Amino acid sequence: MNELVHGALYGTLIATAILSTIAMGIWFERKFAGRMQQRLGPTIVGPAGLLQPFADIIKLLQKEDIVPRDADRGLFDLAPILAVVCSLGVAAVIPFSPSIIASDLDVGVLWVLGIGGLMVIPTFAAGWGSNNKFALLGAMRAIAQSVSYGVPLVLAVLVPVVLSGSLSISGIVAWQAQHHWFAVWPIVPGLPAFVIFFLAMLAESNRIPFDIPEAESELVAGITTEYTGAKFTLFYMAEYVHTLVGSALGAALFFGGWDGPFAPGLHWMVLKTLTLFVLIYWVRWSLLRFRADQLMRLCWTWLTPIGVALLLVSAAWVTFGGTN
Amino acid sequence: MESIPFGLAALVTLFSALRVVRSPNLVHAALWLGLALLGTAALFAVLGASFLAGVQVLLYIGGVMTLTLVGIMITRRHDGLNVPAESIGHVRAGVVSVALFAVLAWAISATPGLDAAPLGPDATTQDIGHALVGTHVLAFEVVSMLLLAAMLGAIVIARRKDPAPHAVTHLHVPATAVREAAE
Amino acid sequence: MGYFNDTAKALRTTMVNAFREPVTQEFPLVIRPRAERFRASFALPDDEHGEVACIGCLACERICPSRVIKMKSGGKKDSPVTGKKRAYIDEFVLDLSACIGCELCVQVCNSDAIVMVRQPEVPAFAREDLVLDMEKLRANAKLKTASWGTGTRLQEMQEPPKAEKPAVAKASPATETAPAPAPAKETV
Amino acid sequence: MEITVEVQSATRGSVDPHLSIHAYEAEGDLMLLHFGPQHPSTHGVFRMDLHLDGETIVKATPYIGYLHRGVEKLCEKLTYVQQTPIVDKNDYVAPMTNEQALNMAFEKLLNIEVPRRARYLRTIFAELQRVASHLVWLAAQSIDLGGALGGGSTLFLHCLRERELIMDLFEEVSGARFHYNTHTIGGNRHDLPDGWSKRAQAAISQIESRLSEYEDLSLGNQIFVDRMKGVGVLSAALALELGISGPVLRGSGVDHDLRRDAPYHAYDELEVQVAVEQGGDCLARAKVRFREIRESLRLARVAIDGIPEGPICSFKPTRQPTQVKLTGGQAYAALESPRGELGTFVIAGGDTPTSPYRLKIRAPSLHALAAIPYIVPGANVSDAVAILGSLDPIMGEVDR
Repeated sequence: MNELVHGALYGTLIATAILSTIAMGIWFERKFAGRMQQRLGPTIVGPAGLLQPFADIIKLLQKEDIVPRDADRGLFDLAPILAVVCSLGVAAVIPFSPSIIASDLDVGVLWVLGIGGLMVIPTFAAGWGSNNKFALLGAMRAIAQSVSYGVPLVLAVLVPVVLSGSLSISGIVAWQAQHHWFAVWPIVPGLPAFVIFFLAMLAESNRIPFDIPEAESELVAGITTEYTGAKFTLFYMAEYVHTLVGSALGAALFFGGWDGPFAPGLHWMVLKTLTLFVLIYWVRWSLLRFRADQLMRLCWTWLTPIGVALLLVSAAWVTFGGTN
Repeated sequence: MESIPFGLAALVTLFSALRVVRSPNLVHAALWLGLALLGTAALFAVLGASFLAGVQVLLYIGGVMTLTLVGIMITRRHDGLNVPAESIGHVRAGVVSVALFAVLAWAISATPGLDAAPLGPDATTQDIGHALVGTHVLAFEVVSMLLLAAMLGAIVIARRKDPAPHAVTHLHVPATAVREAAE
Repeated sequence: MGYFNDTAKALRTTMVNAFREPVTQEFPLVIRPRAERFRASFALPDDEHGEVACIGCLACERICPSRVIKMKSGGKKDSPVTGKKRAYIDEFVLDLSACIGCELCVQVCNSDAIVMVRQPEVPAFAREDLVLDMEKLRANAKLKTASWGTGTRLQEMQEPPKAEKPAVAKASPATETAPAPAPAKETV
Repeated sequence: MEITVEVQSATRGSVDPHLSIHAYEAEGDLMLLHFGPQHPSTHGVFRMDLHLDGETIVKATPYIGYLHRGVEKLCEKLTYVQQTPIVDKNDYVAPMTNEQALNMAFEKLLNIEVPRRARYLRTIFAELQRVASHLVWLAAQSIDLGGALGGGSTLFLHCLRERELIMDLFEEVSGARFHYNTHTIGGNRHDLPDGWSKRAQAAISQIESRLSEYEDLSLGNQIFVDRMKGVGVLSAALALELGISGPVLRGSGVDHDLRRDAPYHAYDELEVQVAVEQGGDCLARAKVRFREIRESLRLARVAIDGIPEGPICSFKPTRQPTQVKLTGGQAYAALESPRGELGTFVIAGGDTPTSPYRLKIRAPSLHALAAIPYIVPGANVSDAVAILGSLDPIMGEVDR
């Protein structure tokens, strides 16, 4: 019972922290993108446009909730909620400090991959339920992409699992705190594995250059074409949560999570997470988009074989005693 | 106390499994299947087999159900939402199901050693690992060879260049085609 | 590998731009300097005696490609200021909502009586608000900065060379008036 | 005028548009996707009906006319001097060249020689306008490839930032930022203000210095190249048959440019290096436009340095709508607009001597769009967007 209370308390705390971070993250992204495009970004609402995300949210919530006449009402309504649940659910097993973790699952890595894999369902439900051809094409792309990139994602995540010999994320972080960060040493399976993880994570969270399912220049808005108001807000939120949680996962698995000198663990974790978060948006506003078949080719001909090789290298590393 | 979550998970699983076979829409059936599988995973988790629960979600929902959805989408005509999935022979299917359940229930209850002490929740993952590369190493390796072969096949297919499409001279457009294009 | 190189290049480029000064301005709060010849709305300026300069010759009404000018000639009267006889207008209406801003009405005006101004009209809620009548047009002449172009100047600038007199393109007002940078803040 | 044709071997997207669809059942096999007229990347209001097999397009039917405003008919009612501001709105990305093409036809009809200074001004305006127009193409193309919420919009805004410099230059001359109405029969209406040449040179230098940044984000980027290479291959023979001109034609390997082959303005005094690329795919068209930006900047620079003194108009300035009266005759004049051969054919006479009997505008975008049924099938939806972007159609000009 004690565990349940702990989980509920920290779960609420972490979810609140994540949601408020993405509110500020949206402001930061808009400002950052503006500067990269030599624009000012938001300036009007609040000092330096700081209140812009809240204005956005209020505006979105005020909008009329339009449901297409021939939509599959159940799926259409379910999809945005599921999207937020799935993307927030991943955060449950991520340790933000040795003690700040909602549920220190023994098989945390499996939880992350499983719940992350569940994101297919809301995507499909939205694409199918909208009864819109653009949304349907988006859903088809999203599912193909999600299934494909699941493979390199699993392979990349297995590298720290093998190296540390633990399926629990806090166990992996603790191991790194004792020895070394996986992105730094052993450099050969570690750093490439992080790169593959990063790319697969971009693909799973539909960020440029892998935002094929949304692809607003081709599919209008992909799966979210028919969504308005609050439901659209939920999708929008889920995307950002997915990105932020993915960054946190990358920080925990490859960069030692809360491990770092001079400062409390939480600070380090937040710093590392936000660095990856910014990197994602930097990439997003700098690159163009792949085509669906190029995306698949990249996944199957490069990332997957390299992932298998990295897994073998890390197994060999462990077998021949490289870890100690 | 222990049985409340178990009962809930079992109820959800049963209900959604029923919906899988009774749903008139194939897409709904596939999504109910996802919920049934999730319920099964929850059952595993309640029983302390967290590794199995994780694998269940990862493989069956992330893999099998997704592929089912892909299958539906690329094989059926999707010009609307309704993908009919009418089931036939309700009575016969019901009889077979009940009979199967009876046989399974009898078989399980007749199996000796069910009242052994349950494993600790933390032990299972390690136990499975040891069992896989210890006792069952041959089966494990055979299966992994199979999966490796499947993956290599996928890579080979992905690497294959598009067959060169036949060159068509399209300088001459037949008049019928122009009419058709105009329509 | 090419992808990583090129991504690095793209990331560098965007970061370089992130540290440049933004080129955009907050439009309603800051108005960029507008060129000397910038043309937006219209005005009916007065002549040197303080009377409306328009003599109602209908040239602008006839040239307008979108026919947005409607005017009524007032006939010849004695001027109350100078006492001399001159022509007047009774009505002058310009429908800005259909105007294409081609400046032809300014071009054909021999008495420099219609000019364009450098501040646009404020956005309106109804089409009628964009119809400029005599009052608004004369008020514009006082409130807003006139654009460089007037009928005389525009016609002089493109006058072809006379056979006996060589071209005087250099002496045209276009080159006389240096395009002084307009004030950064203007009223809209 | 010599045209060299190198027939390309068709590699991709060469499925016959009108035959391939018969391989499918009428019902059920194909998905019909209405691509436009309300779609983010149809470059205006343009509609393609795409028949999809999965995501592969097996048939594409373009539909135009959503932006039809009856400009040609309007020109029959307006007098000659009133038409310049009307045609400004046709190709709304390159208004200068519209005015020039129209007035060139009238000058030919009236047999008027344009003064040398005006010809130089027109050359400078045309070249700067070409740069601005190609920048808009790059901006739109990158939005098509990269999305409005990504790297595409970064490149988009960078391009518009440099285009703004050119618009400022035009604003100083004509007073307007877009619909200039700065040309007239026999020459120009506005002379250059003081110090314009220096500011123009500075702007050109600035644009030149930023071109490498564009390349980092587009042509020098593997993703951009992957998206464009081998997509939408247009053979030289088909391009010629469809009457395609401009960068699209030159991207198919045909060395044809009116600036060099039929000089107008001051091009006979300038050495024009025509950019030709082989391949006929989107990448070749992109390369052509990139090279043309550099060449146009160079030409504008040379022309600005060589502006002669003199009058800017050889015809009497516009004082009344009826000052051109013609009872007969016809003329066709064409120039190389950023999109290809932009021509105006005018027949004088008819009911009123002050307005033409018939005026026909030959818009290059219309011909480029004619390639869509041939080069889009075989591609997928993402490619269709890239192909449409690389044809660079302006619907105002297509529908008129």
